[in-house]
Amino acid sequence: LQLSKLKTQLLESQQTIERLAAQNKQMKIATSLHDTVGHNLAALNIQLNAIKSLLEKKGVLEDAQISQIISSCLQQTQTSYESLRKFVYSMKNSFETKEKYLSQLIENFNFCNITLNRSGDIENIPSHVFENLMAILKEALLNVAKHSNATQVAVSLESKPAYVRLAVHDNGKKKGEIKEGVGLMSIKLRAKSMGATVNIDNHAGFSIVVFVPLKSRREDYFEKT
Amino acid sequence: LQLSKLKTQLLESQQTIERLAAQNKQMKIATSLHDTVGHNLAALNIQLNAIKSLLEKKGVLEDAQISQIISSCLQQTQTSYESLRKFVYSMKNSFETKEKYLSQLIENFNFCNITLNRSGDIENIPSHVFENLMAILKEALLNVAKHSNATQVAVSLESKPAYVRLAVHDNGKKKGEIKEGVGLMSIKLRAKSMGATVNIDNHAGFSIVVFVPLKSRREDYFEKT
Amino acid sequence: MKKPKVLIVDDNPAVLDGLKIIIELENFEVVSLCTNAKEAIEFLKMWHADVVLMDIRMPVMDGIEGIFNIKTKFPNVKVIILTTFCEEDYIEKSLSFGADGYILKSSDAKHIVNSILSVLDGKVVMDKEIALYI
Ligand SMILES: Nc1ncnc2c1ncn2[C@@H]1O[C@H](COP(=O)(O)OP(=O)(O)OP(=O)(O)O)[C@@H](O)[C@H]1O
Ligand SMILES: Nc1ncnc2c1ncn2[C@@H]1O[C@H](COP(=O)(O)OP(=O)(O)OP(=O)(O)O)[C@@H](O)[C@H]1O
Ligand SMILES: [K+]
Ligand SMILES: [Mg+2]
Ligand SMILES: [Mg+2]
Ligand SMILES: [Mg+2]
Repeated sequence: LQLSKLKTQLLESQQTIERLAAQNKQMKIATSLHDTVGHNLAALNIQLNAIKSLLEKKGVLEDAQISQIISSCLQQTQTSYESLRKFVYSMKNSFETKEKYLSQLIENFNFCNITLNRSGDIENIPSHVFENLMAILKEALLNVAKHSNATQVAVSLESKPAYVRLAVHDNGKKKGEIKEGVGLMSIKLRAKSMGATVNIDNHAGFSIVVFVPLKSRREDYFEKT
Repeated sequence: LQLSKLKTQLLESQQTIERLAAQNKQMKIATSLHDTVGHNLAALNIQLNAIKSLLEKKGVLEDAQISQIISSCLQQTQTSYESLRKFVYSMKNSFETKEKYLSQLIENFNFCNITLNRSGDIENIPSHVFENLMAILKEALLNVAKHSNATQVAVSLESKPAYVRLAVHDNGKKKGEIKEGVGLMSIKLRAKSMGATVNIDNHAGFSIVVFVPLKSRREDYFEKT
Repeated sequence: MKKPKVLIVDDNPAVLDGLKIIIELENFEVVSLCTNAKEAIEFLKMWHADVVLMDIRMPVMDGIEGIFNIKTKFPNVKVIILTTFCEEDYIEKSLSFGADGYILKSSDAKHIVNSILSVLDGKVVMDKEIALYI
């Protein structure tokens, strides 16, 4: 039974990673479209203006048909450029961001007071790391609601070039032996899968700290370009 | 405890709906980009060809500068058109389809043999209905793995203009009283939220049938256009 | 030889104007410019055209319904469909209606003109790219 629960969790996280990766890919595609087509349209605009000047010099632009068709080309180029700009803008806004995901998770927790401390750019956290940390955070918050009598829980997420650190700390007063269930087990498994360390401590409230060293951020630079 | 599980489920399904809606919006944005910029570029191509023919007739195209600049405009237009075409294709391919989601869910079930029978166009199922049905299907399959000794489970999903019908039927031999837990409760709640009926029967194996009447498909037509 | 009569149907005036110039320079007669298929059918009820160059997506009556009507009412008129990409659904539907040609709007002037000559010659013209879509 525990195994089936774990399997379900892993399946779902796999789907989330794939989704985030797909979004990332879509954003890249949209950006590169903007770069190529936008660039071309700008060049086209300049060249059409050049043709216009050249033909004017030659007196050919007096031909109403030619003059009109060139104006129309310029018009089409401008409209296309404008549409493309609007497209990239609304595309960017429609994407799921890591920030949005995290805020929603925090907002939806209403067992007790919750504070969120972020530092660094959360969007820079590699997708698979982020997805694992969010699953860990969910499990930790579930435990707060289930096992603690806390009135306050503090979540902090630090994104640095060399590491990411997640800490969840509640001010509950129940201290007993920790009998590891599926929750803590899956937290440890996820951490292990990222080469991260986990510290669990119940001396002052209950705290879980996950530290994820990032060997190289090179993939991330690639992700961004 | 049961309540908190239900809350989590509802939160997750809310996120899925939002995600599907966001994808829908993105697809609309991409399509409208194609409609405006794609058609503009096609028109631009024809006009540039017209300019070229006109100037040729007038003998102006013998001017190397003019001839070269027009070729370059044509080139830019073609390249832009090609990029846009590729973009729309990869966009379409990268979207999560309902079909893909369902197949993955079925594929990942490996407690016993599973068959899937679909009829009608699954993509036409309204997003919120689809999302509810998938959550119901997950819960039903979890129960098969948890409670039945089935060797075979048959899933069928019928999408008709007037209704959607999901049936999950296993050939397990355990018959006892059904003590409703969170699983069946959430199935019933979800069905109720869609104005659907649920039939649960354990006389020959275990079967769950959800019938969702669709009052009007008008919203769907709007969704598509 | 009598100038072949061409009817151009497209909802985009820039396309209409551009095609008119290209086609007239090639010694065809452009008999009329229409902005949807319904106008084209009304025109054909009264006047003759040898070839109709027609867009797919247009308001009031689109190109698909247009070919169906033209081919049933005026079987001797050749119809060439001018398309942009992403209209494969439309193209698929229209194949059975007997259009004489499918060419991309991103073609060059020469190709458009050659296609008109080919269909007048009784040939069917289909751009490679379009064949690939479907
Ligand atoms: N925030 C917390 N405050 C107090 N005790 C906690 C807290 N989080 C976990 N614990 C203790 O640690 C134990 C193990 O937690 P774990 O999440 O692994 O299992 P569980 O929550 O009991 O069950 P499961 O997560 O499998 O549904 C809990 O049973 C509880 O005693
Ligand atoms: N496929 C099945 N085969 C045999 N019995 C089933 C099947 N599905 C459900 N049941 C019976 O119906 C009961 C209620 O199911 P329900 O999903 O509501 O709760 P649960 O699975 O026991 O617990 P929960 O879903 O809350 O984790 C089960 O305990 C089981 O006895
Ligand atoms: K078109
Ligand atoms: Mg737990
Ligand atoms: Mg259950
Ligand atoms: Mg059109």
